[in-house]
Amino acid sequence: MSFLFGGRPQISSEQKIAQAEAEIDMVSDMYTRLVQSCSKKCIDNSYREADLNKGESVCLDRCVAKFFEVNVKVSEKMQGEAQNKSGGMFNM
Amino acid sequence: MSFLFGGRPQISSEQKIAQAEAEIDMVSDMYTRLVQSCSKKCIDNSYREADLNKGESVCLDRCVAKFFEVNVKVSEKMQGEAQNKSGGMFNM
Amino acid sequence: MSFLFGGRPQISSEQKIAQAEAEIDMVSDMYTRLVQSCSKKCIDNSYREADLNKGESVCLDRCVAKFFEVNVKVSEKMQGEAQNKSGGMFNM
Amino acid sequence: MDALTPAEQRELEGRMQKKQMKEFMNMYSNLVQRCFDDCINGFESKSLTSREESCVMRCVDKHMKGSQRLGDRFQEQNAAMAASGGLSGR
Amino acid sequence: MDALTPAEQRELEGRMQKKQMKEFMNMYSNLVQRCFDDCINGFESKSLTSREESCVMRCVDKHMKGSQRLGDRFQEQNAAMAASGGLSGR
Amino acid sequence: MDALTPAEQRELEGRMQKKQMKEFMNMYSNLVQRCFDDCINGFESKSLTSREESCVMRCVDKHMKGSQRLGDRFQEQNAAMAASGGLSGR
Repeated sequence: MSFLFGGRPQISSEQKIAQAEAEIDMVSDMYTRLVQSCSKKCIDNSYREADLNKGESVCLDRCVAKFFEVNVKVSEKMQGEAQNKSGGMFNM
Repeated sequence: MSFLFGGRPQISSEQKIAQAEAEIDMVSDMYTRLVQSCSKKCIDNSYREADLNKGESVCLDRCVAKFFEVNVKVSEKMQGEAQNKSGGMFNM
Repeated sequence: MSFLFGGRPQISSEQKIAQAEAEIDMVSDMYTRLVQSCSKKCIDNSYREADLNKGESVCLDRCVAKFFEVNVKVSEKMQGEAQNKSGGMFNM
Repeated sequence: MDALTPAEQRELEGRMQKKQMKEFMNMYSNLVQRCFDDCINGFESKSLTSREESCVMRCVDKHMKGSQRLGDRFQEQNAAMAASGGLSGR
Repeated sequence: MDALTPAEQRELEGRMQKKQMKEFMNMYSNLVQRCFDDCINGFESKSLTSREESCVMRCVDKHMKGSQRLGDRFQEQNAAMAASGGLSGR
Repeated sequence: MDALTPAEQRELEGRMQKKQMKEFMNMYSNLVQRCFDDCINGFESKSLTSREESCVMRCVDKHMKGSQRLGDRFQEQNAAMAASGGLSGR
């Protein structure tokens, strides 16, 4: 997500670490949300069996792929927006 | 929310900053929750169009007004409670 | 939850405090989740009356007991798993 | 777990104070959001109807009593578990 | 509340910058999750269908416009409330 | 992004350890709450029924296997994306 973290020139050591930390936090947050969303969509909550069945397993695999694809699409779209208007939609 | 942040006498510089920080956090948390609640109540999740339609726009505007009004009512009620009994309901 | 916090030998003062802090955070997080889950399961959200009625009160009491029991079962199960395989399911 | 020295105890209490403030604010915000979500369902006007307002008042009352009760039970269970050496092990 | 001195003001702003970054990332992640949850419902293949993809694009557009609008209204209300001495008291 | 020096790398790892602990605890709590919400639906008594207890056990098992699988796929995708220079840009 270079539009989030990219390109400030001449940054201090503390800033470099904070930036790396922010990227890791972002990835970890994405993983947490992916687990929430994909578990909800793929795992039958009557829990008749302790193992993942074939259907659940395949669903989870595809769910991860689709979640990444959505992430890429949204990221590309927002980079596009950010280039069109400087200023931005998310200022509070 | 003076009942939350009000009136400690003689506070240090660090405490003043922490208090201002807490107020900003509170406002920002309210905004996050308002976005969650009002998006859910007002935005049709079939996404047939990319723009907000008239109905959604009006709903969002009124939703903000009502959210603030609820916030004020709850705050007033809790200030009232806090004055009646010292001690309080939220101690864990 | 000794499997989470237990047994590192020779720890520094900062580590001791951080460990105590982590235990308190864990208990406090559990309480927050218990309030969410038990309120949802036991409190009628039409709010026809301001007081808890008899049914709601009894439900809340039993809900706390069951929530603790689930917590114990899950904790025991995970301690068992952790002993069987070293390594673990939650590495990311 | 090893017991904390008095100095460590004081340090821990200092850290806890900030958290309690945060938790109180979080509970307050939860209450606002919960009662808004449950009681407000029409957006024909920008003011609360009297029906919505009284729903909010009862909602706040009921949930404050509910968390009071849950907190009491929680502490009892927690104390019982600590006494029996339960989750925190040993 | 007492006014902050310029030095305190600068310290506060420094702390706020980190939070703004976090909030932006949180909003971004919310948007991804929300549009994924609302638009993706079949798992017959591992790629998005064109129908799902255009749903996601419209979802992002609509929610960005929505939060823009909510943010504007929120600031107006907040300013009005501060002017009338509302929630923050005094 | 610029590469970190070994000293910066160590500092980063230190900060990450605390977070991993937090994340593990968060995942644990999520599991407790999720299985409680899905398996416990009657409050006629204050003890778990045997039916509820075995539901909880299967629930924990299934979700641990689920997050294991999701974690594996996530890392594969993440590695593939890093290799192709994907989201983290350049």
